[in-house]
Amino acid sequence: MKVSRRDMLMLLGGGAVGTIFSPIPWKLLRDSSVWTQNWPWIPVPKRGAAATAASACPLCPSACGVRVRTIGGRPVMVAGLPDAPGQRGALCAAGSGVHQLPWHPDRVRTPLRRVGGGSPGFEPASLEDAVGAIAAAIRETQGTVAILDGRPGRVLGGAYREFLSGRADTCVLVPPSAVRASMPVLRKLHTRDPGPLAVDLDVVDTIVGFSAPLLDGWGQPGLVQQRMHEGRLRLFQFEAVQSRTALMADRWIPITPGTERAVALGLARMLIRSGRVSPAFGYADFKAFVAAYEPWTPRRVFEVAGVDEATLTEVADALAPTGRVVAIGGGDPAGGPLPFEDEASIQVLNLLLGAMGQAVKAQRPLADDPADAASDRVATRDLCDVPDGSVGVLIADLAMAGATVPWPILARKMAPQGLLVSLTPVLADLALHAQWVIPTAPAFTAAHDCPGHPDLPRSLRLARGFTPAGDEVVDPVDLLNRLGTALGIERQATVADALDDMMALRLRALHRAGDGTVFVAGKDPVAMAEIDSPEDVLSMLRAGGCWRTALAAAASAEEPAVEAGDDQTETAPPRPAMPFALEQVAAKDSGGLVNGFQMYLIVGGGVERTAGVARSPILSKVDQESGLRPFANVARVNPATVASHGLRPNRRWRVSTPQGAITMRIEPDPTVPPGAILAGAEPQGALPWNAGNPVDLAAPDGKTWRLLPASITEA
Amino acid sequence: MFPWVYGFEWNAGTVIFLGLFFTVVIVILTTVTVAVVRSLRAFAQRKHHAVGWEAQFEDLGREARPCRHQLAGETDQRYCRHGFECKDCDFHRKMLDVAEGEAGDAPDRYFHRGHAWVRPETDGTVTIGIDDFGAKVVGPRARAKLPRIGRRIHENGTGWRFLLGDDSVRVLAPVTGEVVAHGGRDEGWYLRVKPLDGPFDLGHLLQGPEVRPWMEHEMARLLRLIPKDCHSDLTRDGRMVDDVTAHCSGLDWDVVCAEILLEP
Amino acid sequence: MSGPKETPQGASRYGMVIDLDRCNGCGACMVACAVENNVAPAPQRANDRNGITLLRVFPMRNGRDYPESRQVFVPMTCQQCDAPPCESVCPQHAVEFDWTTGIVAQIPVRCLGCRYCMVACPYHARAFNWWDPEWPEGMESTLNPDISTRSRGVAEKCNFCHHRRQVARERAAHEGREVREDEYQPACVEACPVGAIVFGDLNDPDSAVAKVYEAPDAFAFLDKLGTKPKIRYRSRQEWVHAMARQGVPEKEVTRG
Amino acid sequence: MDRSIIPRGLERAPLGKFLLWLLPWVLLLGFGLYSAYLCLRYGLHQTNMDNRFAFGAWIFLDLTVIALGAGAFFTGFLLYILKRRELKAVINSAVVIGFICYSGAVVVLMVDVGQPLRAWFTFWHPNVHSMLTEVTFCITCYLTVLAIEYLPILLKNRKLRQIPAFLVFEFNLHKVMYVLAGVGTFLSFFHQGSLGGLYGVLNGRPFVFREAFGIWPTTFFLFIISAAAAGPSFMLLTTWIASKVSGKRLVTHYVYESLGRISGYILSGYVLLKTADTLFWIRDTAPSLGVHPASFFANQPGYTALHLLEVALFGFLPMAIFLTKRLRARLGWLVTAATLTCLGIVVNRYVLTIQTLALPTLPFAEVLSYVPSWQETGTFLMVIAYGMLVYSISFRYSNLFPQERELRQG
Repeated sequence: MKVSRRDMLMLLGGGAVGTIFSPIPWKLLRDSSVWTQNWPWIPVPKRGAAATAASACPLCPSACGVRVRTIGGRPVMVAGLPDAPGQRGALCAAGSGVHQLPWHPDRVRTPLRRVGGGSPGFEPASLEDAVGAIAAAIRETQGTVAILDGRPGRVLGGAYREFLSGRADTCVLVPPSAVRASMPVLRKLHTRDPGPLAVDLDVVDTIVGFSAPLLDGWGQPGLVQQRMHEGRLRLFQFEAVQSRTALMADRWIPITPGTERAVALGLARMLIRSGRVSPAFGYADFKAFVAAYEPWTPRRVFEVAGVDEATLTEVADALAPTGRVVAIGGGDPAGGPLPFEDEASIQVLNLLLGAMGQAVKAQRPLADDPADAASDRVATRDLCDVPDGSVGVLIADLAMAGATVPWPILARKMAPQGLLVSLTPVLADLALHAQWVIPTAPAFTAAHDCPGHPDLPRSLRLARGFTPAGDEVVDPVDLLNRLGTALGIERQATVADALDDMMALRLRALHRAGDGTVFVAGKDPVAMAEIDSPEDVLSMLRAGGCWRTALAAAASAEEPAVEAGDDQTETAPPRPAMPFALEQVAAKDSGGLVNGFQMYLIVGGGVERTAGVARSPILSKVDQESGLRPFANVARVNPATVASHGLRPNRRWRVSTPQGAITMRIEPDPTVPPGAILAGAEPQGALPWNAGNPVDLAAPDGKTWRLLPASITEA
Repeated sequence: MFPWVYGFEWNAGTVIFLGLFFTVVIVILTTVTVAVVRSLRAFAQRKHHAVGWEAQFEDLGREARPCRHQLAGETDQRYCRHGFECKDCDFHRKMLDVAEGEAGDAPDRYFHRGHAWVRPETDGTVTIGIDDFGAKVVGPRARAKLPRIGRRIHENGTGWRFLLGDDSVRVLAPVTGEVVAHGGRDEGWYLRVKPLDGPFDLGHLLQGPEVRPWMEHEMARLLRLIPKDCHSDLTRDGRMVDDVTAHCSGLDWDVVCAEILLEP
Repeated sequence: MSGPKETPQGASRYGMVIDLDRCNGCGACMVACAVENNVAPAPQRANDRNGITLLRVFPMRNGRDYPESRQVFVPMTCQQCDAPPCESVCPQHAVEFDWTTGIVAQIPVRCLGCRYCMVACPYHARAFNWWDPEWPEGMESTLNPDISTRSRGVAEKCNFCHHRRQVARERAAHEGREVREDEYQPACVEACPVGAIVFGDLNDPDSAVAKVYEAPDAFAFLDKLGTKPKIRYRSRQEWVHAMARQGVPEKEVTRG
Repeated sequence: MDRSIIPRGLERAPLGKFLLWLLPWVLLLGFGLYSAYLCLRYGLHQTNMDNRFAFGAWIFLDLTVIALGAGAFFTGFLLYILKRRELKAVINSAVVIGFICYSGAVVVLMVDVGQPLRAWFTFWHPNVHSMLTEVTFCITCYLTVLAIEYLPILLKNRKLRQIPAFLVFEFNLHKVMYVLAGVGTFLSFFHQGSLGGLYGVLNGRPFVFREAFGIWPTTFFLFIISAAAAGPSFMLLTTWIASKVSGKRLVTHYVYESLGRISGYILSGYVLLKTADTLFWIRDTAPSLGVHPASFFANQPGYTALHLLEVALFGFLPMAIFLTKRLRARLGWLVTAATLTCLGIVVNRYVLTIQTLALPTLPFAEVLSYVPSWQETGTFLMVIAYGMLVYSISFRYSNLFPQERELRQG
């Protein structure tokens, strides 16, 4: 048979028509529809039995209670624990993603050794090599051997001290912002150290905030804001930037950047001159005290800080010295602490207002708490107070710090050939500068204790482990044990072999002391003294309970002032002399720009920025996909300044400070004072969007980085 | 889309919208189907050559299709609209009625307006060749590609093709029939064609007094295709040269042949 | 075609009231929303214009200069309109208005990604999956099994955590009772640390949301457009109301 | 050599020169295909569109080319339905341009949607209240019609016509073409209208929302009229450009004049209606949505004024030229006016697509701007390159302008 062209055409045409009426195209359509709805590379959520567990958020010292929804034991959601004391169910953005941290893209899976010179590179190494190298460095160093504990108060902190106690010239370092914030300065204002102090937010009815991030990182923001809404708390906020706290405050008084001290001194002078000083405030040499404050006239305050007399008077009038008023300085977890002089000036207000013993009370230390082990043998020091170039070996554990420590500050403390070891679950931030990186357990993998905020009444929660941490994680106690063996240090009896055992020890100590109350959601609080055994305490804490000391219950306005130590009670004795350094504080002028710099760089961003290395990538929803938080590489500038300096937003600009420069994008923001630049701090390299790190630019004093002189030029 | 698809709802909007849509789809499909069916039918009825010619006839310029009655001087300027099929033409029938009785002897040759001549032979076959004018336009350089013996040619379909280089042009077949013999260049390119059913109807071909005016008409058409400065080269000794296109530089064989041999 | 519709008279009509005087812009609702709804972390190039934020907190400023400048934070999500402009424009019924709850839902597996709904939405409350969703290795084990993940190329939006309602209803049905108000709360409401968001059934006069829905300081954004949003906002600050009534945008932002 | 497929009697440039002319367009097409591949393979983050600018350059391109391609439906309508015989001179070209515009738009739409494989869902689950459903159905049907209309032009090619089947099919198709022209007119009419309705129905976008007239907003009708006005102008312009590029006379001046006159008449109606519509919008529509119309112009006066420029510079001026007999006699004036008319369409579609999205609706949102990414631009250019290639090849191998041969001989 001969096939003609016509036959071919008929065949093709017939085939085309026939195909339409065959199942083939319809099947293809159906399959394509099913296929496009189930792309193989889009993950399908796993199913499993649903349950809810209570735990604690380990990210920052607020240690919020969390309710964790689990599916087949895997945590899928974290929310605030309702009715939790101090927090009232609130949880910040960073806490809402904490369960994702075990899968952080920068997770460290093996000990890493630094290689190469210039750009930081790491190679995997064995734990034995790490122990050997660190032990050798400890043996050979001429400098101090120190452990930087980002979250003091954990049992692990006790283990650190125990380890260091076997050797001369050692100390435990604490990061500047976490502890030096407020209360420690108040302690220094006393002739005799009254011991750890805490603010009792439950009795406070007025707060005078000096740039304190009360709703954004300090203490318990949820509690503060909810009490404000209930009308039980008034807030006066002196701050240069119209921050979250300033916006929500009953009264926001804008000040010139960096002039908190001037305002505090001016306010103090007003209180003194009008005689509205707490009777508990009794200095022998009151005249000298008054003289020191005399230069801070309203006129001078206005010149320095820009706060006029009427406003200052108004605030002063609102502050009756009832003892329920507290002045809080603190600092931004991202932007670091205020300078010491500012803190001192602010804390004097607390003395004048009679806050001591009422709004501010002493904490009761627990004698045999393993968290406090060897505290008499090993000094605990603020990182900034250590002499430059003195630290020979530094083991840094900043995973749960909830605050930023700029590398330049750490760098200047290290001896020239010093060894930095980083204990971290994630390779980011300071770990990038370390010689050795030891992988530790990320949040939600291992159970551990979560002590509360150091400026608030002592509390303790337990963070549970949900996801197996994996073999690659090194228990810090195990590392210390191996180091001890390598160094031939005799082990102390109190040091347990693992964190779990240490926690049991701690609970035993708490139970023995019988102090405080345990709160469990949905149940009546139980006094520790009424609980039968430490195991019961453990199970209550595991159920999401929170142990808290009984500060609030013991306090009342009529009580004598300072309660220091366990048994000594002072009934407002006249102080023998002016508190130390107050002359200098009062005499030193405030603020002022360095020559050549016409602007201020204000570093801030709140705790959500700094949870940093331990921050879930889902936080990118807030950081990257909304402009809610200041970025490291974005300079927020007042629109008037943008116009007057010709800062075109679509260009890149170079912000210079005495410490160095960084390239930034400009974003007009009317909440920033003219002449200032607001930028965020964020850990280096933790997440892909981190373009730079302005906290590399520590202030010239090497102690603060909240406010830097700056100038801006086109990049 | 259909009532059995999940989520379908009977409501006014859906009925109107989809009603319109399906109407449009049906109209489009019907239209295309009509065209396809008509084409298939044309093939089935072996009318495809006629249809093909009809399609091409539209594209011929008016000058290329003068009415035979105009050529015979019987009417004013008039153009053919029936694909030279005079039997379909009312005007032709009318003219025949007028001229009845004047019919003379059957002529020796008949001419198709595509320059093929037809000579009836005694055995009922016809011989088909290209006329002198056509041959001179095509020229001696061109080669003809004649159909094989036994193939059929169709009236107004392709009789045979002339090839020159890459170009080719076809000679319109004046009649339908089966090729029984053909002759090559030496014999002057001819086909012997046997009728298929019944004797040939040659009524659509030019004959007798129509031929000469038609030739003049064709000469005029040719001259319009040729640049003026070349006109004088076309004749030698009062006779047209053998290869027209070769005598004028820049003259396109393909274009000239196609115009004269009625291939659009 | 997209004219105002009848107010749904279904069994329930869920609505929300957000107190702008309380919101401090912490962003916890955004994170909780993303976690609950299996939204992937932002790809490296994502920004505030192309990211998937089913709920996004916008700062709204009074347009005055420091120190008179004031801002409130406006959590902006799908306003769950009773006359949703996005529903009628979707060419293939991928947007569904549930007459029994008043919830406007997006069916991602039916969406072909034409983005017409996003153009139609005056609240800019819809997001498009410009990227394939990608989780760091292992993190997919934290996905919520009550809601499926979406692929790239489809639009999505808030549906008041509708799956939570399903779960609560199943549980209640199992126990033979009605759903309690506190059992069905969207993730953002649950996450708000300052209790700025109130959510519930507007048809239930005893619900917390019904009590404040008609409060004198409550208002809806763009209510003149006839969209009838079921999310209302509250503020005691007069300038907030003025802005909401007739705000004039301030400036151009170039990003490309 | 390709002479054997070039229509007889038409003079075309040597093949080498032609290929050289095609080369840049082929390169551009290659670049465009690569851009489109990137978008399809990796997702639409390759573009600079975002959640606020959910429609970008591509939708602008679609709306524009479809309006300009209206020459196809409108010329067909005038020729087959209203029997304007002189337009036979451009009908083939009009069909090719229509086909290019519609197929180009469909190709870009397939890249534009996030899930092209689900495109048929619109047919499967159509929401008949959506303008986009109308658009989808019309564009699909009309593209089919255009493809069928394009077929005879292809089949009549010198080489293809030697196959009897093609010639016969072409003949029979041609016989029923008036039906397709009618259907095409209906579809294109609705398609233009529904593209206008696409924006006009958006009650969430006060800048474009228009009161409904029947079930369609006024933009529905304005789009049809503006496309009908621009179609002949674009035909005029493309014919003139083809004539300039090829160096041939393609149509008589009468055809140019006729196209211009038709454009002018329709344009005058459009200018009138558009003005009335704008005034009504300023007075009634916008205020009823709680927006003072001036607020749209408060931000960037220069930018938003384009909106008014469209009527004055690109509407009234070309209309005046087209309707002045003395100016119409000059090809230069006709081409100027046609260019202005086409630019008017571009501006109108730009205002509607890009400006609408740039303007925020929420009081705290910002006016945005948007610059297409190179992948987006590449895909955009792909359509232009594709159009140039198809038109160039069609022009070379098909008889797009039946008058060309006569004009050459005469």
